[in-house]
Amino acid sequence: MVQPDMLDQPGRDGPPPAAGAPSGRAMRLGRRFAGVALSLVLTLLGLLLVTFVIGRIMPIDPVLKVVGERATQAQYDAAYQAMGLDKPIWQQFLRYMAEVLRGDFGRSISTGHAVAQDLRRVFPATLELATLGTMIGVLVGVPLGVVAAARRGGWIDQVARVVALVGYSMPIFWLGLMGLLLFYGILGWVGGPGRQGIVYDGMVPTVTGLILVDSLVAGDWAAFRDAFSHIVLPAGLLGYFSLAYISRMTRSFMLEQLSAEYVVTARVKGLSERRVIWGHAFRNILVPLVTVIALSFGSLLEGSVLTEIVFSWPGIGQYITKALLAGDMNAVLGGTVVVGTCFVALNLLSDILYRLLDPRAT
Amino acid sequence: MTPLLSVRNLRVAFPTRSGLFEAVRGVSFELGRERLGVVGESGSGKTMTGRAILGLVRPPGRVDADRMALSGESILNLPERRMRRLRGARISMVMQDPKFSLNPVMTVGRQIVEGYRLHTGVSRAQARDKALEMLAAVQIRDPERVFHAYPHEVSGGMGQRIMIAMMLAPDPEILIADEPTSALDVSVRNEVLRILDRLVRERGMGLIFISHDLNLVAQFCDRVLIMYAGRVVEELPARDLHAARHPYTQGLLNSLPRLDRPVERLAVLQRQAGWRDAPPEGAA
Amino acid sequence: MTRTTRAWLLSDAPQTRRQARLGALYQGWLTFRANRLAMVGLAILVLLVLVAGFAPWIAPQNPYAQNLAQRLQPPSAQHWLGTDALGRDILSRLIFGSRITLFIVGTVALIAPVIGLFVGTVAGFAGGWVDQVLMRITDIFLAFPKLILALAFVAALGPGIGNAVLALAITSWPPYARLARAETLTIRRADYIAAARLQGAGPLRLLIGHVWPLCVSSLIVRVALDMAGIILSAAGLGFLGLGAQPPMPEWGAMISDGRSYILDFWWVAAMPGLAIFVVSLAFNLLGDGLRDVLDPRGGRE
Amino acid sequence: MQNRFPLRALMLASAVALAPAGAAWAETPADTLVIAHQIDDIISLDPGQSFEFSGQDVVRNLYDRLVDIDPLDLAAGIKPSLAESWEVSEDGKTITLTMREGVKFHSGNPVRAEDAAWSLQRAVKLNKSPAFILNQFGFTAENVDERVTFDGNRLVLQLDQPYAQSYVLNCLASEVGSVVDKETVMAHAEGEDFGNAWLSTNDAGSGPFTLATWRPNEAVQLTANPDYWQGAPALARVIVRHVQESSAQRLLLEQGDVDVARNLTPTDVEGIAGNDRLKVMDELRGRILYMGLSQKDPLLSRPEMVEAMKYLIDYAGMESSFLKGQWKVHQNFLPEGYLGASDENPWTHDIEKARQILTDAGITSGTVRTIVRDIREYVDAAQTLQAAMAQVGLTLEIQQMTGAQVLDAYRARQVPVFIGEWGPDYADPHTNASTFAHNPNNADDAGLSQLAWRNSWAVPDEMNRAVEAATLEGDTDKRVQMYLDIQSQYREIAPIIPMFQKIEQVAMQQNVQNWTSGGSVSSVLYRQVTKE
Repeated sequence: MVQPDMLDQPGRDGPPPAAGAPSGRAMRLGRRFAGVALSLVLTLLGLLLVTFVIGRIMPIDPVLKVVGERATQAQYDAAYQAMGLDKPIWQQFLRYMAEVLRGDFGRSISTGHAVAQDLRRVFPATLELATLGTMIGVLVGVPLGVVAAARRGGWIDQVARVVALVGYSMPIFWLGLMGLLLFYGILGWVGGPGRQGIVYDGMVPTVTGLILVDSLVAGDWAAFRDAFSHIVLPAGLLGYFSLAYISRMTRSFMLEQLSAEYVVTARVKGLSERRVIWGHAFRNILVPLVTVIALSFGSLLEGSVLTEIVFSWPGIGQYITKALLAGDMNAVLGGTVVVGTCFVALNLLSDILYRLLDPRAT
Repeated sequence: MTPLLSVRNLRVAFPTRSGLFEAVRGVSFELGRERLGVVGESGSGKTMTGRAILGLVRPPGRVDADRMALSGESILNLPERRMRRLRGARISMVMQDPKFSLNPVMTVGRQIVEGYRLHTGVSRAQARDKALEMLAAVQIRDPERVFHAYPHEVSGGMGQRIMIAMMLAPDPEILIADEPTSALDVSVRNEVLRILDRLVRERGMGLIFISHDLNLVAQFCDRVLIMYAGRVVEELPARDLHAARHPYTQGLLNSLPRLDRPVERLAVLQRQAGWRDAPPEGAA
Repeated sequence: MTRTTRAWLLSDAPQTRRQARLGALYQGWLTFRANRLAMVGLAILVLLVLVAGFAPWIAPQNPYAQNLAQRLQPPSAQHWLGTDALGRDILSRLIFGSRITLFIVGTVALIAPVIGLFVGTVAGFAGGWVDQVLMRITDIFLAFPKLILALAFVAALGPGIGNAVLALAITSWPPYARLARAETLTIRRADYIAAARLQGAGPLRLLIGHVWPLCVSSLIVRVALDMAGIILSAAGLGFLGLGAQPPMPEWGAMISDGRSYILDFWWVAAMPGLAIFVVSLAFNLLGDGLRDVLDPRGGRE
Repeated sequence: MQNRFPLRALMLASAVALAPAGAAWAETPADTLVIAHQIDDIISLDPGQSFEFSGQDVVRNLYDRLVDIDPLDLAAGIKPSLAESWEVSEDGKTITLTMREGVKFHSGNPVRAEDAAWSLQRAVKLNKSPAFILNQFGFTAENVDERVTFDGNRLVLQLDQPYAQSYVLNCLASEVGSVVDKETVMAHAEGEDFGNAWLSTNDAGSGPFTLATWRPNEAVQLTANPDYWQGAPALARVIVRHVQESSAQRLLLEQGDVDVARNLTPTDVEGIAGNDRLKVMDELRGRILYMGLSQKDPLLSRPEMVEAMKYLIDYAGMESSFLKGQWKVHQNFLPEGYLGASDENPWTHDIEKARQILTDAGITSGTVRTIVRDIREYVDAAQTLQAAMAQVGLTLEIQQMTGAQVLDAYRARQVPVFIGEWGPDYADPHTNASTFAHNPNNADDAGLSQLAWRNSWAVPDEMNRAVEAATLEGDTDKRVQMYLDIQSQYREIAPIIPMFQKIEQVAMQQNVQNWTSGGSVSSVLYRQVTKE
């Protein structure tokens, strides 16, 4: 990350380059982003192609799902042709691409709905869960990691280590069921499986698909409280897992920075330890930290299938898994495109944040 | 007159798996308004001596001394809160490489202002004026611009001058310069040294100049301490360096190439285990 | 170990390369040993290997012997950890299951990092379009929902523990490739690589002789930390019915079996859950300790 | 099982310490029935397409059929519904149904004979899964317009054979016989799909409920039709929520967040036994758990092997353990509750007898493979069999796969030992006879879908003919005897071994009354359910 010194001409001062060549920087940025965009498009295309090929070589027959177990061979053949499966793969792929470009993901054979419609329903469910989970992971994990690094070897560090390792090592479905039993079944502190209580089902008009947001938009506090009581347990669980990861990474980044010379400089200046850690060292880990958070958020956006099953959460993980097991490739492709796009968008976002947060980036 | 800094029998030790590692083992010296050179190989304890004075030895390292006083006031193992008030305000330090010792994600200006405001409590605008004044004082021609620049946008020489400006802004009494020029290009070294020298003289400060470069120290300092294995093996005025008596100092001198006295082969520095324990010569 | 050997190992002026290398290893071991948690992890794993090795002699009962009349028995003197839905002894199943766990962990640990190392170092070392192509492929795999990819592979290859492990390996290499590439990029311009190149070493030789050994340590750390995740992923596949085939006592499948009884017969799922937890924890503790030894960025002050 | 560790008690104790307030018991709204159920199998709510258990549960409540079966009063047999009356011509080939007057669809359109005729024509032309039920009477896409006609308020069906009246009406009582609103559906038709895409997610019926929402894998909501011709349903809303896990369903039920839980495992049913706010209703369903032995397999095709397998299955052991309360031993292909079902269960778990049979035949070792769907009961059954076979020197290799994959292999006749369920398609015995005991062409390329064909079993001509003849027998008593005979012979020779019949254990709050899951012949009915 060491940049060539622009001013390394001995004994002479010159203007710092940032102010000196704005148009050059803009152009570089522009070109760089074009490059990033291109590679993103390529990644997505590749993703689609791989998914498509997987779908075609997989020994799950989508036709059966359509025609059912009792179908005669004639019915089967008719459906096979109607689905275009008799054409060569590359033709099928081109046809599919053309439809996707028109915004048409086709119809899911495992739900009978348009894939786009399904995704508008299941993705917000996952997004809501993943966002809240990541928020918990960041709000708890980052301070925990920073403090653990600052007090390396101290009891907070040990506790943080154990908390994180337990988080890494717990089977999520076990923890989920136990949490449900305790907090819902026995204590009654939280809502049960599902996104909403039955009474509130369909009561809040859908705007974003995020029930927490929608109920606020509608000004329905009761619905908000209900939705919150349902999401808090699964989100807490996912939050715990991302906390484990984020706190470990934060600690490792902080340790690296705390041994840097500029930290000594800051101490020499007489700054308080808090200021040294948060004002100096922490600002330097923001870039890798953002990347880590983005990665962890991205993995939650894939949808945690097991959490979704345990909590009857109608999210994208369950949707794609179910579709895959039924050979419902339109749904799998659509879901993969959404997840892949998120991943790619998060990549792009962390790239942009990197440029904003690190003055050394060009 | 009380010396600015008085250190007696300073010891710094770190517990390691193979026992206690003593980085500094009974260093004593006094510093007035002068330029004191501390010379030694790497690992001789000179850097640790500087950090111990600033109270920057992190646990599990331990600092111990018979006496460590700043203008007569003991500063040995002060509580962190009180030590922070001294640091930067009365004792300061310039380190080796500005590339690492300046925070890469903060503008130069903010870094200077931060320390200055902390100790003086002046307004933002006043601190800014002071920072610009200091930047000018270290002969930066366009202080306004550099004020807003990030460390990676300035050269090494300029970086070190910024470091000096930053450290001198709150007017400390003592400056510890830990190898301040060894990471710099030879061509800018002298300039940085000149600036440092001038500022220290003008302000009547005490300077502890830590270096491995005997010649440089000889030219630049008033007095020299030679350290080996955590001890001061010899102390003498810089102009008498050529007359050093301790074999280690002589060895150091002989292993330097000299234009006026070329030799076929440079002498290899010989070390003797006995030096580790011998009391420092010249120490009364 | 005698005093002199110790001194020889700890000498700060090693006389031979071998002494230097062994000394470094010993230093590492000392650092590692000082980490009490890491030692606990190591001890657990050694125990796991022993249990797996001597399973038939340790297991109190036949792990496959059913007894429908004795199903869902709580832990007792006869069945220390209780019995499952078909009346099989859970402890014996766990003991035999340790072999499968070791198999999963061992296979994935052998395959994924090696693929990653190869892809990453070649990409980083070759640069240019090779780098571009390999990294795009890596990105595609990274962007793919992991469980979905594993599911697809298992579906394509057919269910079974071998295929499940293979699928896990195939889906978990991209992070290693990223890591190896990053390491390679920092090593690539190092002076000693230039020196080796000047001595006439070809690219393959540079890669194998100079780049790989330097990437390995950080990969090992990463693998140890990932092992827990791999056990849990395998368990997840088992949970979805795509892992080990019955009646194999694979721990994940055992949890999956037990989940229908979780409210009344908690031990059926809890015991294998505990086993997975302990072993995962052991790997994590070990990985943490290894990081302190091998990875300078972990921050040794 | 009495001395099991009191985990819940422990957790409860710690919970009480944590929260003195304790948990409040929720209650669902009085006018709403809330059901926890696995409904992720629904792929369409179009009666011309829907063929999944949960889909039919919905369709049955949205639509009316021409004739109907009341699961709460099975003895009454076929009852009039949208058709007030019907008569059969002398030659038995023409059935004329007279439509009820004054019934309206949810859209407000009147229900006409034209709608009824169009509904049947549509189902045949759509040619989706359930079309075969109508195809049995000789209706094809080409001729259905002539064979199914209407005249005023009368619907005329012209059959290709003089089928038993009960057979035809039983088929019309199934979901594919639902009468849909022609005008409404045609308004949403796209191309040649007869409105299938639209009707998959919407309703155009005249039934007691209208569809409020269907969110796949999430929930189905039904709203009562206040103008229903047989009287408005007792409850205003029915919400079926998809809950995958039995434990989650149980927790919801125990907390009072749902009224009914339909997929509790035997242990969870046992677990709520002591809860006096809840009750469990057992209802015999039509599904049969059976084992098919492929006659392609050299070992399984030996009659002694088939015979021995019948004694290796631990019927009683399974019935009293992991199938407890939810499956009962039933060794005939016609489920109890069907016309002509036999209740003879001659086989028991008898390892020695099996060993004897095998030894006499010289079989002392061998390996066979089973591909089994990843459903707990099937896998456990397979493992139990595996253990029993091991005792007589036989090895059973178990391969666990997803439903789609197993079905794929089964259809390709590649499953040596199949363990799975069969659910009847309509309320007539022919539904099972035609698949278990009928195989007109045992060639690999015949492309049939019968279970007998899938197990490569060449059904003897005699049995094929008996099955066909039973559909034409007008005298019900004689028909019963014919089926009893077929089943008796089937037990002797068939390599397909029916083992258990499903009992649905529905757990519900005490105040839920008049629940029915549809018995062995039908689907769930919500109209008469009340909450007190």
